[in-house]
Amino acid sequence: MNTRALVLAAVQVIVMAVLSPLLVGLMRQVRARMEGRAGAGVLQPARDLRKLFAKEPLRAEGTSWVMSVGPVVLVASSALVCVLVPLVGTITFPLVPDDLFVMVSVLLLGTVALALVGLDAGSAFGGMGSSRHMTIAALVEPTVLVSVYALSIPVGSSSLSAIVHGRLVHPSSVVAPVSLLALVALFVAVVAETGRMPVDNPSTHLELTMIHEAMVLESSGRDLAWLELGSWLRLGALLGLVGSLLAPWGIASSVTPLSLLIGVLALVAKLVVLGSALAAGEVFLAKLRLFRVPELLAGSFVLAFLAVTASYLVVQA
Amino acid sequence: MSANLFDQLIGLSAGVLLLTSVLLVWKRSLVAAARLLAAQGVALASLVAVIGVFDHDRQLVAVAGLVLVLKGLVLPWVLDRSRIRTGAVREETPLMNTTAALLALSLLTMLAYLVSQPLRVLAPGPTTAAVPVGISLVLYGFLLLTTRRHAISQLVGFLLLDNGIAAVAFLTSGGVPFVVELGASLDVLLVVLILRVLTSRMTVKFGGADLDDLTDLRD
Amino acid sequence: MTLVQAGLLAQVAATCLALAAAAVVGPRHRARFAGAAIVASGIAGAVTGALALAGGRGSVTLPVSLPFDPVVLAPDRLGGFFMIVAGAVGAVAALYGIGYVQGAAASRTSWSAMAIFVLALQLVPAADDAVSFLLLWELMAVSSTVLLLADHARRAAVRSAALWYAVMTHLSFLLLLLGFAVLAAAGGGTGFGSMARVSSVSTAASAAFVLLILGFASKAGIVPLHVWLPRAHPEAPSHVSALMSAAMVKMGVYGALLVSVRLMPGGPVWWGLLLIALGGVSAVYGILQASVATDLKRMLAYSTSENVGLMFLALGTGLLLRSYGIGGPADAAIAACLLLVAGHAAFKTTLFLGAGSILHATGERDLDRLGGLTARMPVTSMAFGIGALGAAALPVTSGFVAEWALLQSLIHGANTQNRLVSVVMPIAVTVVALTAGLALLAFVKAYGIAFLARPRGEGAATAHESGRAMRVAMLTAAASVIALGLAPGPLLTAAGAAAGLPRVGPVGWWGIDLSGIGALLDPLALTTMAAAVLVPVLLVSVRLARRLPRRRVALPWGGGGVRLSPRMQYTATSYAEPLSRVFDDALRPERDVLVTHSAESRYLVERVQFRQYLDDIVETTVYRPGIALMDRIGLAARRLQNGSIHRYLGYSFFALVAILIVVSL
Amino acid sequence: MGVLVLVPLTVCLALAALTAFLRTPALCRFSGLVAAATVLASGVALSAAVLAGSIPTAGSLLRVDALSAFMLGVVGAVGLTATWGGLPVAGAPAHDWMYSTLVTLFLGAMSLAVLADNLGVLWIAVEATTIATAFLVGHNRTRRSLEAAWKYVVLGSVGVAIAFLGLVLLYAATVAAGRPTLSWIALTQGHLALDPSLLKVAGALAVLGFATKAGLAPMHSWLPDAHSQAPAPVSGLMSGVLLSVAFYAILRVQAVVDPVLGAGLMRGLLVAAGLLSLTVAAALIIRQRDLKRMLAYSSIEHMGLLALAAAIGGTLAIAAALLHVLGHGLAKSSLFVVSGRILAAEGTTQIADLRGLLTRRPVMAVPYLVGMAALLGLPPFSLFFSEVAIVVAGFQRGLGWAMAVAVGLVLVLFAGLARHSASIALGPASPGLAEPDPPGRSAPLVLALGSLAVIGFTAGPLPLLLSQAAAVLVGAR
Repeated sequence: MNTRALVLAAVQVIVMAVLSPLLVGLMRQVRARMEGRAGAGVLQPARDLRKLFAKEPLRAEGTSWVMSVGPVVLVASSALVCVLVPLVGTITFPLVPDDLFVMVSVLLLGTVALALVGLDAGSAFGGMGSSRHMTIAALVEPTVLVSVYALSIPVGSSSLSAIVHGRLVHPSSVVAPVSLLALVALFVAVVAETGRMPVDNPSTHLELTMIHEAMVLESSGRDLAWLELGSWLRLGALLGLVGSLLAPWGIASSVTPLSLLIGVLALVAKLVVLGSALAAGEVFLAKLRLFRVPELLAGSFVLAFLAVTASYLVVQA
Repeated sequence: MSANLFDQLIGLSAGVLLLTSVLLVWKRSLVAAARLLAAQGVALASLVAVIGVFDHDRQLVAVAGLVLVLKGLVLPWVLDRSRIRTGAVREETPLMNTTAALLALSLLTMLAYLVSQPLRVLAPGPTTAAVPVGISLVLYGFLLLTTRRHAISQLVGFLLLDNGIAAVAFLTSGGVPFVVELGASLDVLLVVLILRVLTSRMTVKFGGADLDDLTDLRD
Repeated sequence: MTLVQAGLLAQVAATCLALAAAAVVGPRHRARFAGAAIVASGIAGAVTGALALAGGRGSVTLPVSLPFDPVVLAPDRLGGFFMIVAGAVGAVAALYGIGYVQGAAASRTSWSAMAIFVLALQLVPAADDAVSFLLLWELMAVSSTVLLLADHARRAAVRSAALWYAVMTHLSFLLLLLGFAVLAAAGGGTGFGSMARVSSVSTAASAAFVLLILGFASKAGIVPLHVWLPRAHPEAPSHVSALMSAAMVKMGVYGALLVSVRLMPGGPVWWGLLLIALGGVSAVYGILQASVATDLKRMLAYSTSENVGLMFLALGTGLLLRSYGIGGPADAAIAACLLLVAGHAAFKTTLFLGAGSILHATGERDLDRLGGLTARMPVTSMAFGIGALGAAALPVTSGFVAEWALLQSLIHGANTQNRLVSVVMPIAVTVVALTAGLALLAFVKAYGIAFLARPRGEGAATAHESGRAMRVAMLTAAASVIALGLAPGPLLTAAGAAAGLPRVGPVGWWGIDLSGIGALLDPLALTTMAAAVLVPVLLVSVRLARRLPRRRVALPWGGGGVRLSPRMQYTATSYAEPLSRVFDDALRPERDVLVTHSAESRYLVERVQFRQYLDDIVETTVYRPGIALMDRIGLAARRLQNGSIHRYLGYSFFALVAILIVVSL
Repeated sequence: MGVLVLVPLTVCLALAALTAFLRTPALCRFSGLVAAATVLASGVALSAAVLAGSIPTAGSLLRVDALSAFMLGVVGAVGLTATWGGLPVAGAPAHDWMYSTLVTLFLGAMSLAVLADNLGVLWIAVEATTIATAFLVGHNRTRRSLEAAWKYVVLGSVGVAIAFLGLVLLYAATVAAGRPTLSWIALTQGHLALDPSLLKVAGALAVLGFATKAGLAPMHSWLPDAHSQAPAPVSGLMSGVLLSVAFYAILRVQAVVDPVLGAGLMRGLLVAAGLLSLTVAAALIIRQRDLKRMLAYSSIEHMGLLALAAAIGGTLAIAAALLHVLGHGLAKSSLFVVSGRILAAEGTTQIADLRGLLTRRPVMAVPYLVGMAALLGLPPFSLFFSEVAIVVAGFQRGLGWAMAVAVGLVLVLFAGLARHSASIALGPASPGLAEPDPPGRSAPLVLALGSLAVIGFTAGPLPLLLSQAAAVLVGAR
């Protein structure tokens, strides 16, 4: 366990903990403005969090420990993802590869926790949300794995930081058709995984269309706060990952205050750009029927798979 | 006895054997069947006797006597008794009509000649030349067994088949060892007696000896 | 007498003890004595396996009355590995059985069969020649059939399951018999030693390979030979299901390894492809069926066929890569196969034992009638939860480590100039990924529906925690799941020794290092890291909790505070409904919706009834027609024996004439 | 030594005569049992003698080599199982004198068949079994049993007559070779210059004839009827040993023919017969409705396997065949005894009418299931080993394709038998309580099935006897 990695990890977690509420706030704000509303301001999510932490959590009848443990697991897993993914820098722990598969399965741990929370109260909506959530997660996983796999081929390693570093060294590979295909696929996957339009409408209040919201219906107080924070962290981390893959520049490959600062600023920039882009996109999209979502995912999967095969042809050519 | 005469006698009795058996297939009367079998038995006995005399083989002559008694008298008599018990007079409707049966005979005879070819090349001579007759008797007997509906005609078929085997035995090698010959004939006798008992039981139980009634046991 | 010999004999002795106990001891204490003896034999088996794995040698020769080549038991390293698995599972299952069995399953017969079953499981990997292998293989099959039949008098399902099982397992035996016979003919002996001399590229070798692999596949529950599995596992007593699924099915995998690694290494390329195809298909098919199944044990059975599929896929990958001389990834793949074996043994035992406790406590197997068991059965709930984590391959469990290794080997194996490999590997990755995703859904469903929310039936409402023996057994199994997940290093070392893989080994704190492909993982480190990020979260929670110590219980907010009746909850069926829609073509479920309109107006609906039947399409499209055909043949054949003596004489006459013609030509 | 050879024959004859004339209940009850015991004892004694290296003979007609000794032991063992298991319940009326006489004669005839050195005598003995069993098959005097008896006698004796024709031609061949004889030892060891083309016809006919008695398709037709109608012990005897004795005759003939003609002819005949038998058995067991007929068809199956083993040849296959004969004899006779008890208790052997025996009548169902397991070739029973050995040897000696076909058919048979047995034994206990079974009745079954379970493993003299018996034939090749 070298200290540089530790420092970097700490920085990433803290930065993301701070940034992710702001990121969500930003996205909501952008949406509001584009829809002609005033919006609640970028800080609103942070305020919500504070409020929720202060509130008393209620426990629905017949719920179990899952109700209170699940949220913690979710937020912890998201935080762990923030550690593993190269956001600010690309220094890794020797024994724990910031491995694509490790990252994904840690992510899924959170997913599962969320799904169980949804089921625990035994309300119809919770079950519905949980079922849909898991279905999508199950269908997304191949896309995620295969697309990052495609990106991993040029560097010959499934370590994310290795991939990012490799792209930093060979900028040409960023705009290579292969990597573009893979990135598009990955982006769709991220959208689905984090429950954004067109897969899920984060700001809906019609239960029947909910996925994420339906699962957290029964939570309140700090439980809800953890759930929200956890899912925001995921969003941030995944967007950040896309960002570092799409534009690896500025990411720190050594731990000096300066490089870290640059890394953080670069990260902020990427998140701002990607976040507003995503929000802007959502304005123009309508939510898909749940049973059309698989088509979308299948499409993205095909892209990823093409990316893989293509990259072999490229390698061999 | 001169070889010439021997040839003729052998040929004669073999001819009688063949003729009687063809008649057995031809005629459907069960009354006649018994007589024909008796005649065939006599012919067989004479065949054995001739061979015995020619070879100066006393034992064989004795066997000839045995054959005469058994196949010429006892078995036909048993057959007739049981026929009377069943009260049948003729095979009503064989599965294979007479014409077809006779045609089949010719084919079977050819087969018999084909089969006994090796014997005839092995030890050329009047007796081996007559072996095909014996084999055709066997085949005729089998044909009767397969195509006749009445219990008695199956008995006839069995006896015919048995005569055939005996004929082959004597023609090829002057008969199998005496013990075997004795045992074999005893077995045949017993089988025939058993069949007779069964026939009579059948007539009691089924009121007839038509084998088409025997189809309870099936899958 | 070497230690291994002593171990082999010890197992036999313990089994005899168990048989004696089963026969002599009265019903009140039978379970305790017989069970204890079986536990002993299981432990003996595991120890013997460990000795053999460590390189210990020793053999026992069976006296047989036919002039075969010597019939010998002599475990090698690979066999030792599987002996450990079988012995451990056997011990745990027997321990569980002490508390579990009741009624017919507690009879003399069942306990004796159990003893023999466990013994056979432990000795199959010890066989050193075809005859003893087949002998033990059949003993295994027979005893398990007897166990499966325990409840035949009460449930017709048991009878049909046993019949399916018996026939399929005999099919597997006959295929093995043919395969080994081919090898014995080619190698000039039934000893594995002489079989190993057969050149792997000969036609005989390929024929034997196909026969043997099919035989082992049908034991391992590989699609399309899996049909017995979803019938037998649910109907057997649960500790037997655990044995079957965690140990017996593995013997199929052992066989595959035996054939492709020990007897005929370096076969042609298509051997690997065959294994990959078989494995991939049954992985996806199995997990699909599992994720839509509503019978808990049936779902576990299908997930078994998924996991075995992954094992075959891993092995196939190893063979494929080896045949192209891609050594490092090949080693990783085969190591992954063995990791999967051990990992699956651990968590599937846990799951089946947990399912058994549920059945024991509620009399229910149907998820749609379960629910809310966490409160009533905390221990079971914990154990099952851990098992489910393992089955979903989530960190840090045995399942996670194994699948990580598999994916690593796949990805690194693909880094080659070989077109075939670089086409196959991505497909394999996809298969594994899809499988993992669906497994996640399946087990969230299983755990969430069975243990969370409200009881959906009386059985679940009146459930109770199970007895001590059962709890201990379950916790042991669950602990092994975590242990293998946290410290897989030793296991990997064992796997490397078993299959002779130089390029794998431990690293860090019992972490695993696939040095052939430069990938390493230390779950303990990962866990500590998780703990580190967990600390602040917990601190915050605790501080807040101190301010508001106890949570107020309130009505659930089902979109407006309502008193939910259990019937308003999602059931297993509805949970999997979106998925079964997505894979409609693959699963072909039968749905019927009954709408009863009210008497006044057909625009008012009294009630709507939704039913969904899910048959195994392989069974309905392949096996049932086959059986029907055989039946028709059977009916037609009756005409052969229509009772007419003339026809019978005709047969003989025909034969006579035919033969005369033949000989005289 | 020679005396020992005569013991079984004389004892059987004497007992038969006594029973026939005195007709005391004790004789009627036990004569068969005593005869069987004697045969078994002398079989064991002769085996010991043979293993000690001596070749007991009596006159020029009887000669005991390892094969004969083994077969005599089989006759005795199976006979003991059948007669002992077939003893009427204590108190029930004993068998009538005729039954006992015929059973005793039957045993005597089979002993003669295996002890004979002269093929003619062998033939006479085989034919004598037909005569002895004819009335046993028809013993129940019902319409059906009468029908069965008729078919049995006609088909059986016609077939055996064909065999006699074959022997006659064989004798003719020896005559032509200048040393007229039917003595097996002379035929195999005497270096006679037999004419191949004639021997071909002779051997084919002899095998065809004995195959009728051995129940090999297509000459098997009498078998299901006779087995289903005969009293259970008799069915056990017929299916357990009579078939095997006829098969033994085939083995002897084969040993005469093969050295002259090479293995080709016999191999062709036996493979064809074996596969055909398996096919017929499989096809007719699938939808079988009667328990005893089902057992009969399974006998045809096992005879088919034996035929294949004979076709394969070689020490392993022949030893396996002999072990298979013993195993099948014990299992099948036990099963027929059980079926007889089931018939007595349930009043039917229709598979559809028998349900849930395991819960209702365990004393019958358990031995039934065990015997069936043995018959299906499951370990630890010896048939497992013999079947494995046959398949392995088949591949080693170039009959792999036949083995593959056979194994496929065996699977079908397994499915059919398992299905029927499950429907008979398993399931809930319908009302209709079992009356307690008198103690001791299961002793013979326990004995038979128990020994069946161990003989596969014995390291004792059995392996030696088997290999020597095989050597008798293989050496003759």
